[in-house]
Amino acid sequence: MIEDIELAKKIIAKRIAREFKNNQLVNLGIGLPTLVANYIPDGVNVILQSENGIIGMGPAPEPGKENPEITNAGSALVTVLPYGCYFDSAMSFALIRGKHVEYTVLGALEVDQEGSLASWIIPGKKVPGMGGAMDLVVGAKNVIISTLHTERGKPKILKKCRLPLTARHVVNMIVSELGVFRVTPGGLALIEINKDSSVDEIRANTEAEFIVSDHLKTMEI
Amino acid sequence: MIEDIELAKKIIAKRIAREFKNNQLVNLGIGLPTLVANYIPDGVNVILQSENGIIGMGPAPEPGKENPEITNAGSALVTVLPYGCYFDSAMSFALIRGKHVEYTVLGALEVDQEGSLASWIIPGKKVPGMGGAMDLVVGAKNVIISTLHTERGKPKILKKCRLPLTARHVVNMIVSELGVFRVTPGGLALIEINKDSSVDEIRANTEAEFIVSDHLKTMEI
Amino acid sequence: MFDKIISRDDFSGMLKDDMVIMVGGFLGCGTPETLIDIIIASAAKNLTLICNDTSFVDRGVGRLVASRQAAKVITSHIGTNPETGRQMVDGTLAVELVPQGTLVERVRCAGAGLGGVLTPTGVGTVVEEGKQKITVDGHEYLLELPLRADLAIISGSTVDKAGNVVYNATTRNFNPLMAMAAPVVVVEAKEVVEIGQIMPELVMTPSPLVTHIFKSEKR
Amino acid sequence: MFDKIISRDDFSGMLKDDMVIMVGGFLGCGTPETLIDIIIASAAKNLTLICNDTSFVDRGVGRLVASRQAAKVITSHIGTNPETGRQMVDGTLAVELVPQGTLVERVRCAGAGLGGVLTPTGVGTVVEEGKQKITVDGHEYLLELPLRADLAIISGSTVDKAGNVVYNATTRNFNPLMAMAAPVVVVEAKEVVEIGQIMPELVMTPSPLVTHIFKSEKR
Repeated sequence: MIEDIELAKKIIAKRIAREFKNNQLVNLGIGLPTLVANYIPDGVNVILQSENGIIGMGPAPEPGKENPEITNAGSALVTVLPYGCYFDSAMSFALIRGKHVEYTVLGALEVDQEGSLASWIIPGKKVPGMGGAMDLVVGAKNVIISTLHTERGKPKILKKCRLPLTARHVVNMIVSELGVFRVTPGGLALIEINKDSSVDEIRANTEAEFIVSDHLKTMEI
Repeated sequence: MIEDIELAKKIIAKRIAREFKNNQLVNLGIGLPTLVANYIPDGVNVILQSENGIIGMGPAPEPGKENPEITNAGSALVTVLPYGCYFDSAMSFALIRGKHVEYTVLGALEVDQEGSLASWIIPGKKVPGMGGAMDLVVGAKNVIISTLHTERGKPKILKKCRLPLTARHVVNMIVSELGVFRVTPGGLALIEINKDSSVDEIRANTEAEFIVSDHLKTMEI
Repeated sequence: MFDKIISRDDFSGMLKDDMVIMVGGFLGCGTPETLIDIIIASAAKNLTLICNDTSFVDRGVGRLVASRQAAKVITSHIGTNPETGRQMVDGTLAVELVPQGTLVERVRCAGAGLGGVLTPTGVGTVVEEGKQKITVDGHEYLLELPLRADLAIISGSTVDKAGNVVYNATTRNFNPLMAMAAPVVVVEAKEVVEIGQIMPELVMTPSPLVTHIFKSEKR
Repeated sequence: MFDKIISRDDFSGMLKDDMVIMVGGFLGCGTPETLIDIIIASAAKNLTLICNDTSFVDRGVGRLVASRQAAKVITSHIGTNPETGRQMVDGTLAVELVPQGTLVERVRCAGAGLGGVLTPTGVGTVVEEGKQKITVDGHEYLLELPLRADLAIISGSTVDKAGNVVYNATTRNFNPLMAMAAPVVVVEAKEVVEIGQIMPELVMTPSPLVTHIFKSEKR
């Protein structure tokens, strides 16, 4: 196991950043997914959408150049690149729901071998609400879940989610610090593994059933 | 009867123009309804909508000032007033269907005592299509039908429309050169009469049943 | 010709208990803060708020939760305002959580005269409870219904005296949609300009939708 | 970074028999006339056209009716193009007439990932034939379904090299909606400008929706 959580997050973000092709439209969720933007390879232009109404979102503004009218979906001050634009929430979710966003990257409370996701409520404990997550996972062409492999020692990749769902059967790929899974019609397949992990370690920390791909590769990060 | 069709149309247009209050949003159909714009009383600002994407439509441009990118829903070149704006067809019909337009004024092939309207097709003869008319009559707060009282001697205000409908039970007011009818839950009521006509003449030229209002007034034009 | 500019007292006079109020903004960006000040200064209570999120206790629509003037909130996210969760748990505030894209379309339906939309969002989740499910071409959808309000308060960056509105950058969000979904629409204008000063293609909310203009008192 | 500008031959190579093509414009205003020239010069036949109207025999999308390359038209109005009526009567052209506001919403549904909308328009008329009727709150609505295309051709006034589009005046109409409802979207640009030349608030079709830019050959 990778005990250093910051290192684990960095591994996940770096791996996901390799997934995108030039000029693809991508929406990164709050938290861990946001880190992905820091690791986009040189030469790949990823167009970032923010569901509050931006295409072409850029990095945080330089000190002294903050504009309180340019925020992202997490209310952080951001910038907009020269090719960027603004729009209202109807256009934003038309883009999201209408399969115009190539990738959405989101975190998870639980994710399961059927590609179902729970990410918005722990009844009786924490009720932040679903925000745009339910639309993003239903509407984006590809859904990538970024998640630490376990939380307080307990697996997050389950046979079946127990918390209320964000959506069912929508996840395409799960990236943890230990490896990469693809959700296939036949079930979960481990397709990449961290060079510092092992299939045994992953089995021991995963509740979901999964097959190991014949083409299992080392996770490139 | 008023035999001069141009005079008849002018009477209708002038009467309808008196109906509007300051700053109301109005959509005038092609043909006779368009004439209404010429008779808006001084001091009354009527805001004209054109369903191809204008609010604040102005008159035809002066010679030499035509802009081929500013047209109305009949493809005529028009102008836009200083308070005007442009939008797409989704916004245009959201305004129309969503009860944001105070009055729509349209012509009719037939209109009946139940407030149903036929205006878009004579099967086997003429099939122009409904364009925006079906949305306008369903969506506008008030539907005024402008129509010559008869066509080739035959009544146009019927007991029940025989042609395929534009919509049923939507018309609020019918203005012809002979008089003004209101469509009420109890049926058609003649509320104004042209000073050169008579109730007998109107009865003779109207298929629909109607009551004569206790407050019958002379049509002000 | 147009006479839409109103005072604090004018706006205060529009407020009533039990009103349904839509409030523009996204985590406080693009929210009419002065109008919220006036609601807080008023005695209006038992309000139903329709808003993207409940922002923060000290900023945006969330201040109306903190002031305990809301009895119900219809929103997509309450995670940034601990007061919303607290009142929900103690039973003094009803919270209806709606997926953000569904909230947008429900507001749009009301404004556009549509009876509802079919969305794939929420199928197979608790969101589908109590809703009609309709299958089209083998795909399941939820029928989501219009959301209307008695009053919409929105924030505009540049507003001309006719009521045409331009929203800068990400202040746009729900504002133009809410401007269509209530019979009374008050825009809090950062800047009020003369008619003719706004490029007609740039207008995002056409003037007839705006019933009243209030000049913002914020910087 | 962006490489979206295409030639006549590139566009010609995209055309296939039996394609469903959306064409922007309102009675010829805001229609990509050069792209229509190229379709006419091509051998493409048996097309289905989705368009607000069939404009005129010599202008706008109506030229594709006059050239007899269309087998079907889905539109709201054919009255200005006598050729459409003639071919409909002689049985060589299928015409599906759709109320204009319904046509807009059907195109929007496809672009926005919605399964359909409920509209009051057409209730009690022949438009309701074959459609599901749904009652909400005592009001009857028709369930209208999404309309998609294989290709959308639109007309843009100012287009930057990334593909952001601004439409002048009434050239906007259906163009931004159609730009969302097809996997391939070609914009015929009156003017192509460098990235950064368009005010980001003014963009009406965001760049990722535009797959190709063609420089108009019309004045």
